[in-house]
Amino acid sequence: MLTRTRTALADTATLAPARRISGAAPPVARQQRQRRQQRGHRLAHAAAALLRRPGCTLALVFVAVCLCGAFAPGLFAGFDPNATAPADKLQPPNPVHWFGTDDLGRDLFARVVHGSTLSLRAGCLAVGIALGAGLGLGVLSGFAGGRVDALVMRGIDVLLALPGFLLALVVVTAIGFGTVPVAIAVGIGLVPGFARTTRAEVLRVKTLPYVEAARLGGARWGRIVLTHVLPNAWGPVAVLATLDFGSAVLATAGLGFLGFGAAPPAPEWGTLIATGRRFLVTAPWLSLLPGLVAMLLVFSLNHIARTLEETRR
Amino acid sequence: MTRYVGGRIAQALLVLWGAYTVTYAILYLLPGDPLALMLTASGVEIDTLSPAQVAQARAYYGLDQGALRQYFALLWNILHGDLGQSLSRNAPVRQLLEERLPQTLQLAGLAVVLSIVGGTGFAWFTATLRSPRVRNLLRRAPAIGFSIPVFWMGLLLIQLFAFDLGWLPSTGNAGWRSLVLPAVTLAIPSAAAYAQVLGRSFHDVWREPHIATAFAKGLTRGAVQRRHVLRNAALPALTLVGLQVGHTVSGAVIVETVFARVGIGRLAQEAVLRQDIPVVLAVVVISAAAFVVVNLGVDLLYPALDPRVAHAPKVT
Amino acid sequence: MSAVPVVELRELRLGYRHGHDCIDAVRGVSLQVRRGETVAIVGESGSGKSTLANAIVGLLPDSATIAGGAIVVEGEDVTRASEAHRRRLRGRVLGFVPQDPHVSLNPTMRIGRQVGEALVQAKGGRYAALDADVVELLEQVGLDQPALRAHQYPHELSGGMRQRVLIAIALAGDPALIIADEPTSALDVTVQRRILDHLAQLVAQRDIALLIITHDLGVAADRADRVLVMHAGRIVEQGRPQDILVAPRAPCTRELIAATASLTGLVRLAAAAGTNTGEAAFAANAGEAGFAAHAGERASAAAAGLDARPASRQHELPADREILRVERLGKDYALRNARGHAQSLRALDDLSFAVHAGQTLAIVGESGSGKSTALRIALGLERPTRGRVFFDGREISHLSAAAFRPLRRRIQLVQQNPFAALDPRFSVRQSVVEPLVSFGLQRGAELEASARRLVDLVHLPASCLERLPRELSGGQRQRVAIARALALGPQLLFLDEPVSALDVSVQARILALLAELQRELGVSYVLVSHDLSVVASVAHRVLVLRGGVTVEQGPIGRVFGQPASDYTRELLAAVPGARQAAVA
Amino acid sequence: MTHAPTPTATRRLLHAAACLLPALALLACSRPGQPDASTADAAGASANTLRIAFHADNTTLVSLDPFQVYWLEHRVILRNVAESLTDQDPATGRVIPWLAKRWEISPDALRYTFVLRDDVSFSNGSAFNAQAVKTAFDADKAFVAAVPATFGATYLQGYDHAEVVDDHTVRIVLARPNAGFLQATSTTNLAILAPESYALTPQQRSRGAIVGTGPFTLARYTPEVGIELERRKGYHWPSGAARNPGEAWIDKVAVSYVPEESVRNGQFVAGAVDIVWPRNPFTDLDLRQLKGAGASVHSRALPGPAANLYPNTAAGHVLADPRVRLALQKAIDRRSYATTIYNGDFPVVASIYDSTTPYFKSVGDRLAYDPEGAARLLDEAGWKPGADGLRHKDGKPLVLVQNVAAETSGDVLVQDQLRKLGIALKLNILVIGEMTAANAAGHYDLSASYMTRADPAVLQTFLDPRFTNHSALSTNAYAPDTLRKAQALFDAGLQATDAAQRARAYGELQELLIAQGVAFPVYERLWQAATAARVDGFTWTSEGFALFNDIRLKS
Repeated sequence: MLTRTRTALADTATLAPARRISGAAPPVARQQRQRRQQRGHRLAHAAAALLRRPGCTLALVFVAVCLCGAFAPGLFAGFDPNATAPADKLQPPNPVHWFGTDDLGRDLFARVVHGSTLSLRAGCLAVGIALGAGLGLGVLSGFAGGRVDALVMRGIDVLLALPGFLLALVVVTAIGFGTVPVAIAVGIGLVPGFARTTRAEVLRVKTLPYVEAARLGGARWGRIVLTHVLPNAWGPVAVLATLDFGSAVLATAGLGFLGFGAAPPAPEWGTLIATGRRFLVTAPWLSLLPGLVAMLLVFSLNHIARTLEETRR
Repeated sequence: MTRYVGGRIAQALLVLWGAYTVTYAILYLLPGDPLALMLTASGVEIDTLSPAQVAQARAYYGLDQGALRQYFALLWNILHGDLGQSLSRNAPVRQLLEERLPQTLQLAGLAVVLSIVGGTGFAWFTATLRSPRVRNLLRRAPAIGFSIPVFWMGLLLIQLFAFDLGWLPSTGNAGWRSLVLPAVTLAIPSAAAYAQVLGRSFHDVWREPHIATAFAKGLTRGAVQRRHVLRNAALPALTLVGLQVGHTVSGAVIVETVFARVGIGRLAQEAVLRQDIPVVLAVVVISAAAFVVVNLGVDLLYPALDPRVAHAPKVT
Repeated sequence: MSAVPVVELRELRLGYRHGHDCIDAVRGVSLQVRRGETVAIVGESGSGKSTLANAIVGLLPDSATIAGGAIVVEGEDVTRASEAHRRRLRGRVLGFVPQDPHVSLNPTMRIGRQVGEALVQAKGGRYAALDADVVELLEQVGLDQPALRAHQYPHELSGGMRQRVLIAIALAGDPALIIADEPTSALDVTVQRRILDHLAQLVAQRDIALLIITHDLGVAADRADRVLVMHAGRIVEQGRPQDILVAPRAPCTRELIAATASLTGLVRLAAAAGTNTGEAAFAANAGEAGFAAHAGERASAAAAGLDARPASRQHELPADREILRVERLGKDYALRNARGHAQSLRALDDLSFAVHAGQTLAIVGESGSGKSTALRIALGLERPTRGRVFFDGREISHLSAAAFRPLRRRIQLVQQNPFAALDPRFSVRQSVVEPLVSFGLQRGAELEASARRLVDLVHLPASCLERLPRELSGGQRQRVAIARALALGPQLLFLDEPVSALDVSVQARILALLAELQRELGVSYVLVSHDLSVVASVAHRVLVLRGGVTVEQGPIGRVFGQPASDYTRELLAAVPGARQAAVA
Repeated sequence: MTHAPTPTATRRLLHAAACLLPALALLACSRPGQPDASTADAAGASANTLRIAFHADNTTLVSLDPFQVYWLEHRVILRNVAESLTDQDPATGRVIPWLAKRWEISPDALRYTFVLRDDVSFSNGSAFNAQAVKTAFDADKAFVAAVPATFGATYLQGYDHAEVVDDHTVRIVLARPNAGFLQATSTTNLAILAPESYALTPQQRSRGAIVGTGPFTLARYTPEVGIELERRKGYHWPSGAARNPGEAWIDKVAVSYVPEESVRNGQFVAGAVDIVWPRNPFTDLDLRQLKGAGASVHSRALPGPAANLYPNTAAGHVLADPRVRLALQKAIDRRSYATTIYNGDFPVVASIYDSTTPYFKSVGDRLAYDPEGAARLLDEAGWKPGADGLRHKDGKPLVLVQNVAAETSGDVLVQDQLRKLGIALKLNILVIGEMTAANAAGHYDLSASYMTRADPAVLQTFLDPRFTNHSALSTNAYAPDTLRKAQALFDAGLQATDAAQRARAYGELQELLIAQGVAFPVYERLWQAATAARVDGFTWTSEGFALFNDIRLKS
């Protein structure tokens, strides 16, 4: 009886016990199709959940418009953002110039739309940097634990202790003005947030039973990180990325406001608000409209992030 | 308990020293020679001076030591309270800070109080609301708070309250009336953050099983909120207080520029432009110290609020 | 029995609103509970019993609406009463004991204040003797050193003690009726028995009505004067426990009884013990009772066709080859208490046992007995402080992780909580074949075939290969976990409380599957559990563990037939339903 | 915990929220209604206090030590606290007596003997005599030795020592001739402080520890916040340029720094400020707002070079080619600049100097806007227009680099004007330290600089390599032969004894520098102040400052 169990064990992998399986193994192609169908169904369901909420769709539409404006400004703005027309300077918003004109007669709406290219690119770059560094540090300290974890965490505390904006000022003056240096400076400021969120998620997922089961199933740590830990940890990180994209746009505008933005005549949002503030009493739309657009974009991003977080929880 | 406190203090000092080193490293990397800057400050280009004159001027401003020696010299002085001489302001950094720190402390202090009161009040009001629809609507309101660019908010408030309504002065340092608008501007993003975190933790704590036990005792909704929900919900918000210190200092840089208030925020911004290393270093070290102290306070306060954390013996 | 019932439900209909559609949880329930009477409502999860309890106390969530019928408390219709009116009833007339003691107390508030709060609410205001009353109440519910306990925080008390505090809170307002929702399901069996005894005694003293909500028919039968069985929102049967047990009318009641293996298996056990025919009788009968025919699952049809008596459970136990031997195992944990000086907690002391090929050893013990620690040491997840572990003759206790890796193909684990054992983002197919992929044994079509074979081995339809864990039931998920554990064809399988998180009916089918796999594949099991009924239906040998020390060990028939130690006897006695059956 | 609340409550809340939002937005864009109540209250005790709002304090060199200060706003204050040996007639530019009644200059222009007034005293009571003057000049010389780069050094060019002839006669001896020295003695930089002030450290003097003989004493100086002056009793020795012979009519002067234009104008409209005196001229919107509040606007071009751009003609740079320089001269539309950036009646710059500089000669015809001429010159120079709207030569686009500290509307307008002709002006924003380093290393094509002094010789201090130790700006601005001709004309102007000779020399100099494209004037540096209706007697001094003791505040 003993030998029978040994052999039964050894070749179960290949033996197709006649009793249970009916017919030859179905073609792999049908399997693939079924799998895609399943995934498609699930995505559609998730998207429907998101779109059912009115606020969220409005926010999604606004962000989409801004993104289009950023990548194809020509579509929205008829005027050349840098063409000065001293004759019709400082006109209030009117049907021709939707946002009015600035002190050199340039069309403010065109400048805001072209400005969105700079702001969104800065936002993407900043979040990219923060995501890369933060994720790396988070996974390292989450998995390494012990002394490495303490060291990384103290490093993160140092970055948090430094006033983010002042740090950005110092970095920008170190590597020069313009959107890319500003994005790098802002990105550095966002790293602690990502590192801490990722570390918390890694610590949470690392102790879950299915990771222990995978470990017992012979998976090496590398494979566990890629297949189990990161896919399950991306939820809160994605929410934070959306939020931080908004704060990156604001920080870039802040630096632009203080005069560290892109080289003239680039219409960066912070610079627009800064140059407009001289005319706050006489031509308030110069400062207030670009600020309003920035706020709406960041608020929409926040709204989407919160809804994303709710549907995941 | 003392071992825990001692450990935390040691870590705090380590973080403070780290902040000092990182700032000095970045500041030292700034291209452009501070002396050239100093000479332009007094209206003459560096290239018009003979080498002897240049060396003489460099010694006058204390820039002749090597970077590393200057690092330890500055560190040694800071430990002794001497923050060095401002390169561009003809005054010891200590005196500059003593002049300006009260302004910023007033501003930051009022802003922190406003943000905590505002944030908690809003979250509390939203939590006690009965109808779920209105509650959902208001739960998103804090997000507006931190979507608004701080400088834009400042300009909007000046336009509204200083020019249109004329209730408050738009700039200046005189008296509490000039403090109101800047403090509100600085407080809005922090208040929004508190409101959001507190709102979410209220929402979570309301669904905890022990709340059902409290209701089963026959308590009113308000009593449950006060005695059970608030304390448990306050814990996540407490850690946020520590983080907000950094934001307050950063915010001060912008708010002091918009409202033309003389404070260490604006001092730091101009010092960065002037590459006035001692001043920037002093401001960063002070704000890092504030961050470290506040966080230490939060760390030590946490066990008092949450008994579970009171260094219970952990099974290794 | 007073004239007016404390609580009366008349054709009560309740529903939950999700967006537009409304799911009705209770479809027309009528019942009465009078003072001094103990009534039990039994039903599986989702039968609406908890909704009913919450409706009576008025703790329904916002999304719930009362569709029809009436709730009458002490003769007064409160269905549409104002919140203020309902609130005055809570605590004074209706006491409520919540489900899980571990999370039902405010973690940041001292015990004394939480009980005092209930007293203040009932008495209408603070009064001088408040603290004395709190201590007195804590003593009544059976807490030792009540004065000290009053100053402690919930996390400093054991589960049992916290349940007693909740009972004290319910009793504070001297209510007419106490509703206990699954009062002890989260506790160990022995603790459960002591608490229910105490509760019954208090209820009798104060002539209070008691309404117990439970999923365990045994508990209901033991404690209640009247039992109501609920299924899908309706009361399908009600009556005295003995009538229902002996002659169940409703089909789902019969299924509930059959599924409660503890009830039938141990009924025979007690009888055998009574007549002293010893282990042989037990071995013969227990196996058969465990797998009575069940409706539904394809597996059970296969099981019916099975030889009722598992081959390997013949009378004489063959002296088989030892697959696993553990010698004088010990484990100490060094920990630092509040004042900082070192202390060591002895989790395991001098544990020795052996597992024979193709057989099942069960390790039984209550929480804190060290059974999980033993399992983790045998699996190589933790190092023992003393003692050695041999697998197939080779010592494995001090192997490095890398050295242990090849052995993973021969030793595997099935975890306790099916809801967390599978990666939520992996499809069933990916989860099942992951061990094969991790060792790089198979790829492509061969891997595909293995997936289908393993899924079929655990009687799951091939169609569920593409489904995600959240789309499966608890039982199905545990089957996937078992399939994964068998992917590498292990010789030894550790089962850590394999069925404790499942419904009673589902438990039986999983145990049947495990037994069938053992017969078919000859794989040995080490089962760790606190539930004697589960052990009785699967194990060949059993080891009783208490506080890290081996109380008793031997073939199941002897240990359960003639328990050598008092502790084992106490464990056996504490199993719900055993006492009632003895009386019947 | 029970059924949902009544629908009406929710609807009422939503309605309230709905109408709040538009109200907020409306308010944000509404016209300015009531005034802005500023910190200093409008009426009451400060009726006889003159309140001035400047644009900002100097954060680079925080100082009120007359010898070091170059910041215009501070020189206005110092003019009324510390006085100089001589003064300058604002109309003619002639040097007139002040603390020195009369003076003789030796034929070799090396010895200047001043006869001092004997009725003057410092505000701390100590006597004003020859010894005090010698102490002042020697202290200034010592400071230049310590800090060679200080601003006052240019005025003290050539000073050797001073001799006390008698109690009220002092002789100043120069080591080498300096035609501008007499005019220098009229500036605030060579003002005479009490000996006690020179006993203090330069840092203390910078913080405001200065005692002068002026009509006001410095009561308090809080950097970046404000300055307060108080009337000095018994003052009766003003210069010839002043109208009020005796004590000032106003009690106090309160200066505040308000960087925000909109806020500063708002404070003026609210009556919280008497004089709004920004560094940049008013735009027509500002003028409309201020005049609407009853302001009278005073403007005066600041003597010295106009707001010019100086080229880098070194080899390898685009502007080495004279044709490109001339094309650039024609490509800038100075009239559009004046009317767009500032206001309708803003003067158009007509030479390298501002119109108020002594010996100014208009060369406006060479500065006329002539885009076609510029295009023709560029074509001749080989810069052909390319597809991207820019001109190219041997594959390289025509790019001019200008390092700037911050973006200004004026720079951007010029940038766009040049873009219309295919020239790309790259405005490179740099930190000031970096900008100085970049300019010193010659990494620029155009560089802006200016200085204020009511003497044409001021141009030498940054355009004549001999005076500027070969600073990059001075050497790069000239083609070799133009440099020789210019230096000859500079020397002629410096050593000429009579006015006609100086006028001819500086006239030719201006023609040469504009014709050769050594400087590209952009706009006349006008300094404008708006005074409230109650302010009477505001007049400009030669250097563009104001005498506070001539001002009277109507009640």
